[in-house]
Amino acid sequence: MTLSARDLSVRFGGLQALAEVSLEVTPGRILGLIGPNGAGKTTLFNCLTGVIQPKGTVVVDGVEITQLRTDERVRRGISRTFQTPRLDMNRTVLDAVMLGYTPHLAQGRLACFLGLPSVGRSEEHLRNGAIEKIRLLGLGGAAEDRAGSLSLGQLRLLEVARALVAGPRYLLLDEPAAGLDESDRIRLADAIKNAAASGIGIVLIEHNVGFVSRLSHELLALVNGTVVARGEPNSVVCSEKVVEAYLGPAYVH
Amino acid sequence: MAFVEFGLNGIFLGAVFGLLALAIAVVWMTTDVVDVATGSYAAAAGMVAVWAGPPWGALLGILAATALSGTMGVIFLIFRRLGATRDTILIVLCTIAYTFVIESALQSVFGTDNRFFPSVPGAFDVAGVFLTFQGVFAFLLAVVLLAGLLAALRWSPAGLLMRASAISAKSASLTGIPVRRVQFVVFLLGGAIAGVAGVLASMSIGVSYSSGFALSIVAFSGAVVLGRVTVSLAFTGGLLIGLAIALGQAYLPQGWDAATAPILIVAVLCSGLVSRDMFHGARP
Amino acid sequence: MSIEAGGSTRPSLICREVGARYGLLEACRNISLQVDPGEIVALIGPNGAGKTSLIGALNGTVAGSGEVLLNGNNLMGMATHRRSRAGLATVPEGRGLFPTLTIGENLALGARLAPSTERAAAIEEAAGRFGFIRERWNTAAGSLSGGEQQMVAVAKCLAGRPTVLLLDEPSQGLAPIIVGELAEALNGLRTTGIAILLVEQNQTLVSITADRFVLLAAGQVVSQGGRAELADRERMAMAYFK
Amino acid sequence: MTRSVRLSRISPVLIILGIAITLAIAGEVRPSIYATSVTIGFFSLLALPLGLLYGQGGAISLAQGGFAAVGAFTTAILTVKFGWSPFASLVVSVGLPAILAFVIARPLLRLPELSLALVTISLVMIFKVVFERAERLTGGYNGITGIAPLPIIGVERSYAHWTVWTAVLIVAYCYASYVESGRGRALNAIRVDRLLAESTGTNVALELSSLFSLSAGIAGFAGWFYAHYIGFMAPDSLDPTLSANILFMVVLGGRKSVLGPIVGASLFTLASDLLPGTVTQGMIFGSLLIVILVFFPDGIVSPGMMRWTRRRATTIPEAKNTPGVRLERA
Amino acid sequence: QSTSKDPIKVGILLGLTGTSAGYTLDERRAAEAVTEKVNSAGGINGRKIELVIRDTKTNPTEAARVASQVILDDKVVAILGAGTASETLAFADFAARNQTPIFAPTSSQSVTDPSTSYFKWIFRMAPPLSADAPKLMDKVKADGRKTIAIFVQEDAYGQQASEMMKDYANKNGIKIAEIVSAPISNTDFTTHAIKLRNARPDAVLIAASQTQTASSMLRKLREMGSTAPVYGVSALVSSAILEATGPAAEGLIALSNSNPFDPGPLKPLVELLKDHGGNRSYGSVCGATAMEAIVQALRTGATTGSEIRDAVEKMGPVKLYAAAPVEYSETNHDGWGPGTMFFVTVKDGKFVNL
Ligand SMILES: Nc1ncnc2c1ncn2[C@@H]1O[C@H](COP(=O)(O)OP(=O)(O)OP(=O)(O)O)[C@@H](O)[C@H]1O
Ligand SMILES: Nc1ncnc2c1ncn2[C@@H]1O[C@H](COP(=O)(O)OP(=O)(O)OP(=O)(O)O)[C@@H](O)[C@H]1O
Ligand SMILES: [Mg+2]
Ligand SMILES: [Mg+2]
Repeated sequence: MTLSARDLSVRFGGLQALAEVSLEVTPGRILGLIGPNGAGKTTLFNCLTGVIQPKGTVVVDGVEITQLRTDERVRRGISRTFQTPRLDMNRTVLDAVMLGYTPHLAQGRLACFLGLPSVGRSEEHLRNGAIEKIRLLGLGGAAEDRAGSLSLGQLRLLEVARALVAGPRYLLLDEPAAGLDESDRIRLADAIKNAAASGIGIVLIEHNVGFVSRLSHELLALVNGTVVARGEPNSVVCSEKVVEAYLGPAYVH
Repeated sequence: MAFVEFGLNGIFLGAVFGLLALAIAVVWMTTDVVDVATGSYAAAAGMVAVWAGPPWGALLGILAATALSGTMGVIFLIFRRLGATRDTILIVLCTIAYTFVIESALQSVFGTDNRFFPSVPGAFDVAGVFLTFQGVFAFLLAVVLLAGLLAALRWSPAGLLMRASAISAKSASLTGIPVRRVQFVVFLLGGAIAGVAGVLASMSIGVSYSSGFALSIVAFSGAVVLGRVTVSLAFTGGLLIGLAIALGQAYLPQGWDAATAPILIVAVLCSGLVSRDMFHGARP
Repeated sequence: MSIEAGGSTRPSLICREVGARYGLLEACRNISLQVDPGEIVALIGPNGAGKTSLIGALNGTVAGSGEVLLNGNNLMGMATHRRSRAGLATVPEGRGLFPTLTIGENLALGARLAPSTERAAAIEEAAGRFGFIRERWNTAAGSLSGGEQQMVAVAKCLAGRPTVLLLDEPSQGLAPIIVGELAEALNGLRTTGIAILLVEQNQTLVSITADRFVLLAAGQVVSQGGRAELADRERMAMAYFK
Repeated sequence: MTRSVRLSRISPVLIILGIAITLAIAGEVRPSIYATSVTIGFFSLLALPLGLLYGQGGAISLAQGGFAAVGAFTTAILTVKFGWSPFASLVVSVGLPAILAFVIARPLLRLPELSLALVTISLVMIFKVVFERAERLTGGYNGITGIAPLPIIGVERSYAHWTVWTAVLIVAYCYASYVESGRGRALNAIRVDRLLAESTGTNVALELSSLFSLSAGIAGFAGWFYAHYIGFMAPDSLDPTLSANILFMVVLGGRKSVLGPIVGASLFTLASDLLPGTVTQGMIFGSLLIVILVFFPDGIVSPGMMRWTRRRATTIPEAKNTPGVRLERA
Repeated sequence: QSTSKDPIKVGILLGLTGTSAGYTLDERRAAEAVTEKVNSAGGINGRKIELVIRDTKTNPTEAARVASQVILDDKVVAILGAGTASETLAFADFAARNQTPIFAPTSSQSVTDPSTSYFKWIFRMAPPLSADAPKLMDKVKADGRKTIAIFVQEDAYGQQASEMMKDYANKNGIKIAEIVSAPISNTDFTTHAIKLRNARPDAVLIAASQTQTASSMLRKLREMGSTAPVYGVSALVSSAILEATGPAAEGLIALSNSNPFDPGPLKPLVELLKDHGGNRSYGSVCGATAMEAIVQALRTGATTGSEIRDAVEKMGPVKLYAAAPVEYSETNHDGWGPGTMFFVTVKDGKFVNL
C-alpha cells in the first residue's frame, strides 16, 4: 500500500525540471517536500497526477498508473491542491468544496437527467459532509458566501477542504500554508494531522520550514530537479546542501 | 500557365483579405476580441467611396470605416467598464449584432446593388499570364501598409502595450498603461486598415451592403490559419486563403469550392498544429 | 519625518482615512498611515483583515475613499494607470505579470514608467537584483515557478523607478533563501529612498526589514508601532487570534 | 434544502408549461400564433441543449442548425425516397447526428471557444455544400418536397404545438435536473477551468463529447419534426445563419439559466413581428441586441437577475482564469 | 362573415431583406402600384384591396411562419410570393391545404412540378426557365455561335438553366467548351473569368439570377481580357446591372421581360409606375403581372381562394403587364410563354431592344 514514483524525469525545452526523482508515501505518513523555487516540486505533483507525462513510472497500491489520465488517477485516490487556487469564483464556497466529490459520485448520468429523488438524497448527504469539512478548516461562517469574496488565504483552506472531501488515499498539498496567518496555520496543521491519522498518505510542499518539519515524518529536498537529501526532518534541514541551496546562511542563525 | 495565373490573381485578392485579417489581428491582440464587424467596416468604406466618387471618396470611405470601428470601440469600453464578466464571446456577439446594424444602414442608404470604385486601368501579359494593374496595385499597397505597421510595432513599444493590454487589463493599468486609450486607438487603427481593404475590394470585386459578413469570415480564417495571431502571420494567412480559394475555384469539382475555406479551417484547427493558447490573449 | 535621500527630499506616501469597498461591503475603513522615503512599513493582520483591499484602494483597482497623497497630489479618484505613472508601483497578490510575455518584455513594460533616458539602466539594475533573470530572459513569465515569478514581479516594478512600492505578500511561496535575498533587496532599496508598504504574513521577513508596522484586523487599524514592539511576538500572536 | 432544490428544478418546467398553455389559448383565438409557437418551440429545442453545453459546460457550438438539417434531411430522404415510416426514420434522424457529433467531438472540443465557434460554423457550411451536391439523395438546391405530415399529429397546428412543447418541457426538465446534480457541478467546473475539472475527477473529454452528441441528437429530433411539419426540406431551409442565431438566442435569453434559451428563442421569433419597418429593422434589432449584451451580459434571465446592480459595482475584474491551458501557472 | 364592403386581403410575402432583396423590392412596389390604381378607381365591386406585406427574410422557416399568419389571421385570399423557390415551397403545402392560391414570381422549374400535391395552387409569375433558356439558345444558334462556355450561379435557378442549355447544345450540335460555377456568396470571379477566357468560346452564357453575381462576372471577364460576346438569361436586365458593370456590359445580349430604357411593349407598365418611382425591371414586371392576375380574377366575381384559382385557370390568354399575354390552364401553371420575353442588347450604356 504505497504511492510510489520511480525515476521521474521531465524536460521543458532545455530545462531539466526533474531528473530521476523517486519517492514513496505510505498511508498515514506525511512526506514533506522542500526545495528552492523552480526546483520542480509542483512539476513533481503534475507528474503524479498525470497533468504532464514524465519518463519513469508511478505506481499506486501496486498498480501502475503512469498511462492513466488525470481524472482516472483521482478516482484511484490521488487528490491535490493547487499552488494558485483554482475554482469558480462565482459559486458558493459550499459548491466549490462539493466539487471534490465528483470522482465518487453515486449519481448516474441518466438519474441526473431524470432528476430522480435518489440524486437529491445523495446531494443532501454530500452537502452535510462538505459542511463538516468546511467547519474543520474554519470556513464555516463563509459556507454560503461567494467563493470570490474570500481572501487568498481562505481560498487555500477551501482547496484543502475540496481535496479532503474526495476521500483520497493520497493527498498532495501544494503550499497550503502560504499566506496563512498563525491561527489558520494551526488549524490547517490540525487538519493535516487528522487526515494522516485517518490513514491518508500526504505529500506536503511548503516553504515554511518550521511548519513542514514539525508536521512531516520524512522530508525530501529537491534542488534543480534532483533529490539532494531525504530522511528525518531535522537531519534534512541541517544537511549542508539544503542549507546552501534552500535555507540560506541567514537561516542557520 | 493557367495555374500561375490562378495563383497570382488569388494572391492579389488575398492581399485584400490579408489587410482585413491584419485589422482583425491587431484588435484581437489588444482586446482579446475578434471584431466580426471588420468586414462591414470595409463594406461601408467601399460603399461610401463609390458614393462620393474618386479621388476623395476613397479617403472619405476610410474615414467612415474608422468612425464605425470607433463606435465599436466605445461599445467595447462601456462593456468592459461595466465589467461584470470578462467573457469575450459576449463582445464578439456584440460585434456580430453591430454587423446587422451596419448592413441594415447600408441597405437603407445605398440599396442592394453591388458597387464598384473605378479601378486602376490596364493589364499586362507576362508569358501568357494575364495580370491587371489593379491587382498589382492592391498587392503592393497592402505590402507597404504591412511594412509600415510592422515598423511601427517594432520601433515603438506600441506592440508590447497592445499585447499587455489584452493579457490582463488590471496588470496593464498597474504597469501604467492607459489600457482603455490603447484599446480604443487600436479599434480606430483596425477600422482604418479595414477601410483601405474595403476601398481596394470595391475597386476589384465590388462591395454591397451584405459583403461584410462573408469578408469577415474569410479574414478571420486568414488570421487563424497559421496557428498564431501576429500581424505578419495574419497577413500571410489572408494571402494563403486568397490563394486557396482561387485554386479551389479552379480545380475542385463544380460546386465544391464553397467548401474550400471551411474545410481548410476545420483541417488546420483540428489537426492540433495550432498553439492552444492563441485564443486567450496569449501570443507567445 | 522626511529624510534626505540622494540629495533631494523625496515625497512620502500619506493615507488619510482611506476605506475600500466592494459594492455594499466595506473591506476596510478609516485607515490613516504614512510611509516615508527610505522607510519600510509592514501592514500585517489575519487573513481577510482587508490588507489586499487597502492596497487596492491605494492603487485604484478597488473602489476607495479618503485621501492618498503622493508628492502632495491626491491620487484618490485617479485612474489606476495614472497612479502608477505618478510613482506608485504595486506588486499585487497575483503577481501582476504578463504570463505569456517573456521576462524581458515584462521588465521592458515595467521600465516604461522610468524616465526614457534611464530605462536601459533601470532594466539592467532591476534584472541584476535576481540572478536567474538574465539567464531566462526570453522565457515566458508564465512558465516560471511561483517563486521565480514573484521575483520577476518585484524586478518589473523596480525597473519603473517608483517613489512608492506596494508589495502584497511578496514572500508567499518563496524559499527561505530567497526570502533572505528579498529582505536584503528590500533593505538595499532603503538607500534609493523608495517608500515601501509591505503586506506580509511571514514574520521573519517583517522582523528583518520593517521599520514600523501597522496591524490591521477586521478592516481597521488596531495597533501600530516600531521595530521594538514588532519583536514582541507574544502580543502579535494574540492579535492574530481573531 | 431538498425542497428548494426540487423547486428550482420544477419551477422552470412550470413556467414553460405556463408559456405553452398561454400560447395554446392565444392560438385558439388567433390561429397563426400556433405557427409562431411551433417556431419558438423548434428554436428552443435547438437552443436548450446548447444552453447546457455552452452555458454550463463552456463548450460553444455553432452547429445546432447543421445537426437539425442532418436530422431533417435524413427523415426526408428515408420517408420520401425509401418509404420508411416517420417513426422508423426518427431513430436515424436522432442517431445519425448524435453519432456524427460524438465521432468528431474529441479533436473539436479541445479547442478554446473562439476557434470552436469557427470550426463548428465551418462544419455547418460543409454540411450545406454536401447537401447541395448530394443531388440524388437530397434533391440538390431544389430540396425534397412532399414530406408527409406526422401520423396522429397530422396537419393540426395545435397538435404540432403540443408535440414540440412537450419535447421542450422534457428537455428543460432534464437540463434543470442535471444542473442541480453533482454532475452538473462537475460540468460547471469544466467551463471555469478544465484542469480543475480533471483534477477533481471529471473525464472532461467524455463529458463534453457526450453532451455535444446529446445536443446534436436533440437537434436531430427537432429537424425531424421540422421536416414533417413544413413538408419541404432544402439546403437553405436550415442554413448556417440559423446556427449562429441559436447561439444568440442562448446568450441573449440567458446562457446560465434553463429558461434563458427559451426566452431568447421567443425574442428572436417575435422580433420580426414586433419591430417596425423592414429594411431598417436590422438597425433596430442589432442595436437592441448590443444594448442587451452590454447591460445584461448574463442575458435576460440570469440566475442573479435581481442582484445585478450590486454585483456590477465590485471591482475591476481579475485576470481571467485561463482555462486549463497552462499548467499550474499564472 | 365578411360583408361586401370589407377590403379584400392579399398577402405579399417577399424576402425584403436577405439575398433576394435585389429584386423583391421592385416586386413589392409594382404590386402596390397596381393595388393603388384599382383602389382609386373604386376597388372591385366596391371592395378595396388591402395588401398584407410580410418580410420572409429570404428564409424558408420564416416564410412558412408568416405565411400561416397571413392565411390564418388575415385570411388573405391569395398570396403573392415568395421570391425564391425554397421559400415558396416551404409554405406551398400549407397554403394548398387552406385553399389559398400562390402567385410566385419564381423562375425555378421545381415550383410548378405537376406531380406535387399543391401543384393546383401555385401559379408562376415569372418567365419559366422552360421558355427562357431554349429561346436564348435559339438566338445563340441563330447568331452562329458554334462553341459556347457557360457560367452557372450555384442555386436552383442557375443549375436548371445550365442543364437546359447543355441539353439544347447537345441536341443542336453546339460545343460546350467550358462550364464554370460559383456559389451565390461568391464575390471574386477572377478564376472563373480566366477559365472562360481560356476556353476561347464563340459566346459566353450567363445562367444567373443575381445581378450582383452577373455584374461582377461580366466585369472580370472583360478585365481578364476576354472579348467573347455574352448572352444572359432574363433575370439580368436591370439598370442596376449597367451601373455596376459599367463599360464591360457593352454588347451583352439578354433575353428580358423588360427594358428600363425603352418601354417597347411595356407601355402600360410605364404608365402604372409613373408615380411610383419604381424602375421597369424584371421584378416590376413580375410583381405587376402577378398582382394584376389576382385583380383580374377578383373582377370575375371570385372571392375565395379556390374561386380565384379557378378564375385564373379559366381566364384564357390575358394581357396583363408582361410583354405578351399570359395564359394559365388546369395543366399549365407556368403561364408565361416565350413571347413575354424579348431580346435586348447594351449599347452606349443603355439597353436597346433588338
Ligand atoms: N509548462 C512549463 N513550461 C516550461 N517550463 C516549465 C513549465 N512548468 C514548469 N517549468 C519550469 O520547471 C521548473 C520547475 O517548476 P516547478 O513549478 O515545479 O517549481 P517549484 O519547485 O514548484 O517552485 P516554487 O516553489 O517556486 O513553486 C521551473 O524552472 C519552471 O520554470
Ligand atoms: N472581490 C471581492 N468581493 C467581495 N468581497 C471581497 C472581495 N475581495 C475580498 N473581499 C472581502 O474583503 C475582506 C478583506 O479581504 P482581503 O483580500 O483584503 O484580505 P487580506 O487581508 O488581504 O487577507 P489575506 O491575508 O488572506 O490575503 C474579506 O473578508 C473578503 O471576504
Ligand atoms: Mg510550485
Ligand atoms: Mg491578501
